[in-house]
Amino acid sequence: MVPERDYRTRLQVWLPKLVLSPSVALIAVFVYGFILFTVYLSFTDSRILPSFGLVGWSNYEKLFRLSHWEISIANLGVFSVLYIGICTVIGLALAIFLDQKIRGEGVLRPIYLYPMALSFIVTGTAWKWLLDPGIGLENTMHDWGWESFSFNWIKDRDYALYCVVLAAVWQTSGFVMAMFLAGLRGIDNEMLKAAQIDGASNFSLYRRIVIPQLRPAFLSAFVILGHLAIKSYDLVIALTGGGPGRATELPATFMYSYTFTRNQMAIGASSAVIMLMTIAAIMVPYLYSELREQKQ
Amino acid sequence: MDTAVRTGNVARTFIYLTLLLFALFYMLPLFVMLVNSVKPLSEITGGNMMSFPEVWTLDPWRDAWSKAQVGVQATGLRPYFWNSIKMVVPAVAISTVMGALNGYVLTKWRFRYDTILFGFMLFACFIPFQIVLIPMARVLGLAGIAGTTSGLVLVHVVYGLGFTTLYFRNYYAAFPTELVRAAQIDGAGFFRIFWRILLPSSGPIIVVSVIWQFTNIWNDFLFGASFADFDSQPMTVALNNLVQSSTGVQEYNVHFAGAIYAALPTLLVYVVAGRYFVRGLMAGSVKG
Amino acid sequence: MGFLEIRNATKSYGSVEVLHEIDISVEKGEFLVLVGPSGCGKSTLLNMIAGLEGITGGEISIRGNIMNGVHPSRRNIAMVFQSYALYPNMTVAQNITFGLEMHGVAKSERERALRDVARLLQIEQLLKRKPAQLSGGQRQRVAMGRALVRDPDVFLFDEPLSNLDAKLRVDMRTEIKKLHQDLGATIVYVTHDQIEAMTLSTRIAVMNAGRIQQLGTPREIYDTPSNVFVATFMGSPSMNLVPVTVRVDGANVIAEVAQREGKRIGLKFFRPCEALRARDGRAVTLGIRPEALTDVEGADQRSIHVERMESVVGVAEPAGSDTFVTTRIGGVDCVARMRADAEVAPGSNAEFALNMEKAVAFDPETGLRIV
Amino acid sequence: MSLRTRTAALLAATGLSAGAAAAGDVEVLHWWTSGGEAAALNVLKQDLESQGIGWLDMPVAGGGGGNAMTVLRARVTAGNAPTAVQMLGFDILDWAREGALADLNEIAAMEGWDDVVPEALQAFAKHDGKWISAPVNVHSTNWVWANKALLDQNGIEIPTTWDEFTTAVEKLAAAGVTPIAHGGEAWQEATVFDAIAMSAGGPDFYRSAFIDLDESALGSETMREAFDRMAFIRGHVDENFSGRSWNLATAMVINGEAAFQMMGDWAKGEFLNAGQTPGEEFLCFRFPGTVEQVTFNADQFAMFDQGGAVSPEQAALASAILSPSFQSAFNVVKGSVPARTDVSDADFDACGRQGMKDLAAASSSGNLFGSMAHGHAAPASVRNAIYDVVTAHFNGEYDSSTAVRELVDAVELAK
Repeated sequence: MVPERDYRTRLQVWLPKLVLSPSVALIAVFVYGFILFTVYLSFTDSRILPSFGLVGWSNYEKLFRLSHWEISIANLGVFSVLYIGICTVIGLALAIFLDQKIRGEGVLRPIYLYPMALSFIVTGTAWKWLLDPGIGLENTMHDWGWESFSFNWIKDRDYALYCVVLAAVWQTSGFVMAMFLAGLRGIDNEMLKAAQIDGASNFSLYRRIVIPQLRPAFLSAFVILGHLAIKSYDLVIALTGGGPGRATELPATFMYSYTFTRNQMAIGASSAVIMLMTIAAIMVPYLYSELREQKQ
Repeated sequence: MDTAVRTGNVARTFIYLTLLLFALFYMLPLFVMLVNSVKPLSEITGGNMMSFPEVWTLDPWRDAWSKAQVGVQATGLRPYFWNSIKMVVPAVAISTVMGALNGYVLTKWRFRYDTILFGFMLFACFIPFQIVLIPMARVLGLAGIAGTTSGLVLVHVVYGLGFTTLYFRNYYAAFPTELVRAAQIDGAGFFRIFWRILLPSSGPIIVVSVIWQFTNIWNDFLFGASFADFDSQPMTVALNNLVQSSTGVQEYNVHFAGAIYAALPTLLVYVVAGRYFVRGLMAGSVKG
Repeated sequence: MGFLEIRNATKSYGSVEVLHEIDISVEKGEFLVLVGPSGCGKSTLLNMIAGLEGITGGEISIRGNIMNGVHPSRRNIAMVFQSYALYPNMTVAQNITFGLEMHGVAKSERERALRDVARLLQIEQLLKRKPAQLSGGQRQRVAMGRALVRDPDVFLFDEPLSNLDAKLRVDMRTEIKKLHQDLGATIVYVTHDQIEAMTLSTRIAVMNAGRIQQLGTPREIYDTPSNVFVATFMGSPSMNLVPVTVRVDGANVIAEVAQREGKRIGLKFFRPCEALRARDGRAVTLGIRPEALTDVEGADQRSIHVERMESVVGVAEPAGSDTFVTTRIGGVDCVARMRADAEVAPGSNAEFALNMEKAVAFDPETGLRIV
Repeated sequence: MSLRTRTAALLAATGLSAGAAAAGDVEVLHWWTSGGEAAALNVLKQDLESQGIGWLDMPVAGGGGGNAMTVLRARVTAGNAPTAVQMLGFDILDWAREGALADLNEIAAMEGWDDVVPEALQAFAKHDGKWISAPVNVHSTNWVWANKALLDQNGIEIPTTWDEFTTAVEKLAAAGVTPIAHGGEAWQEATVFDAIAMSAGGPDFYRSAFIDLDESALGSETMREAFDRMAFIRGHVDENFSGRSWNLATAMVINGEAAFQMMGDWAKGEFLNAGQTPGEEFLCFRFPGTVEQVTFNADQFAMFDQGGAVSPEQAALASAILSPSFQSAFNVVKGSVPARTDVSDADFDACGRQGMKDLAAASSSGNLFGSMAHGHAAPASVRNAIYDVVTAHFNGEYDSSTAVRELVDAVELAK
């Protein structure tokens, strides 16, 4: 005796995929479709608008002959190493400190976090002021009687990039702190007690026991910071506009300016393709290892 | 939660000092904005950036809200504020709901290649927005929603999906699958299980998702400027118009007041929901 | 045809078959326990009965209706999970009646059913609480209540007691048994605990590596395990397995055990059957339960066939009611179960009584029981 | 060729007529959001409204119109182009080449634009013999603004040659005055460079280097001289110049913190706002060595094709923009001069009158050139390539010889 076809079971089998499919379709078109479109553009002679005459690799050849692009890449190297490094160190230190049963944690935490809530369109002017030697910190210190205080990095070709790093760290280090804090709170307290009974000092306790266990938080932080570094655009525009000279150009500002202000859309597209490849080179191995691990 | 680590008095003093120092560092730009938004312009151009006003005034705040010149007419930021709200609320709601459903499917209704599919969706988080501008404009045009709030909502939903799916997937991965099975035996279907069983327990991760999406969408300038019409321009575009005007006297106090207006909703969200944020991160995004 | 019938059921994940041709027939009112080590496929089989996992081959029927592809909620089953799977956002009452609500049972009806079940399980005072406010035992009761209220054809239990502490586990075990006796329900119960299996079941299916090793009453399983796996898995401490050589001695068949310094002891088999005779001169594995190896005074007085032997006492572990003693027989460590006041000193020679009536023999190559 | 038609087909297919503005309205994309400019634009708005045409305002400020151009790109691609867009120089021609702009010939012929708009300006307002945009104003960029009191104190006359200028600057520096106020942004440096190249090599050199993009002119000894002069300027600005916006540099001249600023005529508005009068507190004069030349840029409103014919609203807007009354009213506020040469100078101040006179003279003597720095000499790609080199040199990255080499290379890559 075979029961009638159970439509409900069949529906339940298809429903999950049905629910997922709009998202997958949207992402397929709006992310991957557009990436393909960009790759295609990078082989065309597009200038002010997309056009479809193929020109082979010449845009890439031009791109790598531009000293502007070289500077952007070199800047990105310095910027991302410093930005990721400093954010991680500050984030971790603040998280560890905040995890010591600090009075007023509830007040401090939102103070550390709030910069993430603001865009540089909002804080750009304030940052410009702070960094400007004529109005900002330097001037304030002089007013307060510290005449020899000097902070004019933003005006200096060799140091302006560090100002960009400073503002970027200001914006995200609190968020990194939150991730590490979440990781710390997830560690088994009994293990810490055991380590202390074993005679570990606080320093070695953190170095040998705690920090190694924060690996997932480290990975998440690296990925988030890494892609933020590559995408960094608005803070450069807000702080320096790429200057002094071209000292703070980054690939994202390069791409925008070639695509939209210089009417060389095809070269902009080829720089975008290089950026995407860089992001993929960071992300794909990470995603692969993470997802594999979860699957076991 | 109680920590097993013990620290001495010297160390604690050092810790408190460091924490306070950093709090000052983080507060500095906001302080500059606040203090200068309540000064008359003359005090700003002549005086110290850090000093408190000699004459307190709320005029800049009033001007920024309803009188400042952001276009041909001196409307202030008020109309744009509502444009932003009209865009942000549906975009956050839709992307959160879709992310939640995606996370639910990817963890509780697993199928072949689901992990690969998730990786595929996750990559959406990392695309630089500048490159999608032109093709997106074309698609919006073809769909007939160019220059409308619905178009903006669509754009923000699409590029938020990767993040919301990530958050909910990680959160639901830790949610006991047995509950879903029990509910299945009890006779609840796909949506009923989601609605009655998972959703009521999703508070912390909803907070994370909403905070994340709200701040990102509210703060977006590029999409707002490119895909909005005269009647749907969001707050950030208006603020940019206010601050970036290149000629004439720069009314810095009005600029700062305007900037704080633009920051207020996101600040509010962070301060109100901030303590659930770490909890939500704990539950979701950073577990291995 | 049985009330719950599993015919030739197989389960594969991709190309890997994890369950091989399972055949079980359960009668109405039976209490079947699926027992086995973790990874043996017992939970998978239970999920297949529930409909939570698909069936790759064969069929499963309940009350004569084939259930392949039928949604779990339409099989008229109820399930109690290891973690109890109580919905954290609902009160106890809501948890219990959720299934009825999903099946469109009227509110008044639901409330009546809730009252009955709450009274039966004595959880009336807990109905307004949330699961987080309950103790482990209380949660267990609520989980059972959720199953009972549905009045299903078959109850499925997935290791329901493994999250409880030892004492509570014993209490709940008794209660489940009592419920079964009172309600006469048909139950399929998964556990890895052989004592639970023995105490609760009317029949046991011992599983290993995706196959049923033996299906039978607890007594059959315990006394005549069909192979070495069942013999060692069921019973605690587990059965002693001693390598012996068969020697036919006229009407008798003797198991020859090698002791120290080349000394050999002969133990007479209780049932000198043909299968043993055919193995004259070959090695077999002798299976002796600890309670069949005792001090002489403690030997089963009703047994008509007790052999005596001397051996050196290794370790003595007093366990209150008994004392467990290890000794070396045939080159392997064996556990003997002695009376609590048996006088044994480690290192000394002691006399052991071996109840050959309860001894079994296995083929050392195939592991299958000979007698 | 074929791809151009294909792009045009794409634009046509996206249905440019599907603009959001309802009939009877004009949607105007512009970046004039500051008080004075917006107020001036409001004149235009009211003019149109009196004709029953609504004005839908779409301001996008920032980046000297850069943000607005990005928005325009998205809007056009979406098939949702604004009716009128504020634009500069080569951008207009680029869009015309894409076939996106409406033909204004009818109204132009009716109102006789050909006769009143200077030829050099028409080059940017017409494409293939068709009027495609309505010029609002002409800015001239080779001005120097000076603090009169500082010059008087140091006994300095208005310099008319480069040598006189260097002498004056060094005199000021010796007196402890910051000689030159400068804002360190690429376009500001390029604005200075425009004037210096003109003064170093004369109009022919300027044309062959920046308009014809002739390689030998770009790589010439004269160009090296121009970079050397830039280095001289760099040596006489204060240390805080980098990233400063132009109006803050102007404020330095107003407040007597610096003596000179090289900037276009829009700087005048700042002086006027500060209550100063030309000839009394401040002076305006052509960059030394370019007294007869005018380099210009012109703001225009390009009309986007709304499906074939130009709409009556667009015609009305164009007509209103070119009306003498608006031209006068707007330019008095903005500091620029009218885009047509027949406007009365009655409402203008001394600097404005001089500007109008200079423009007319330069136009008739062939000395009116599009400004490279403001996108009226070469397309955006080339302009920005030149920016890169000029700003890198100004900030000490290159010496003058390297800069010349890089300039040739950069222009070649951007062509």
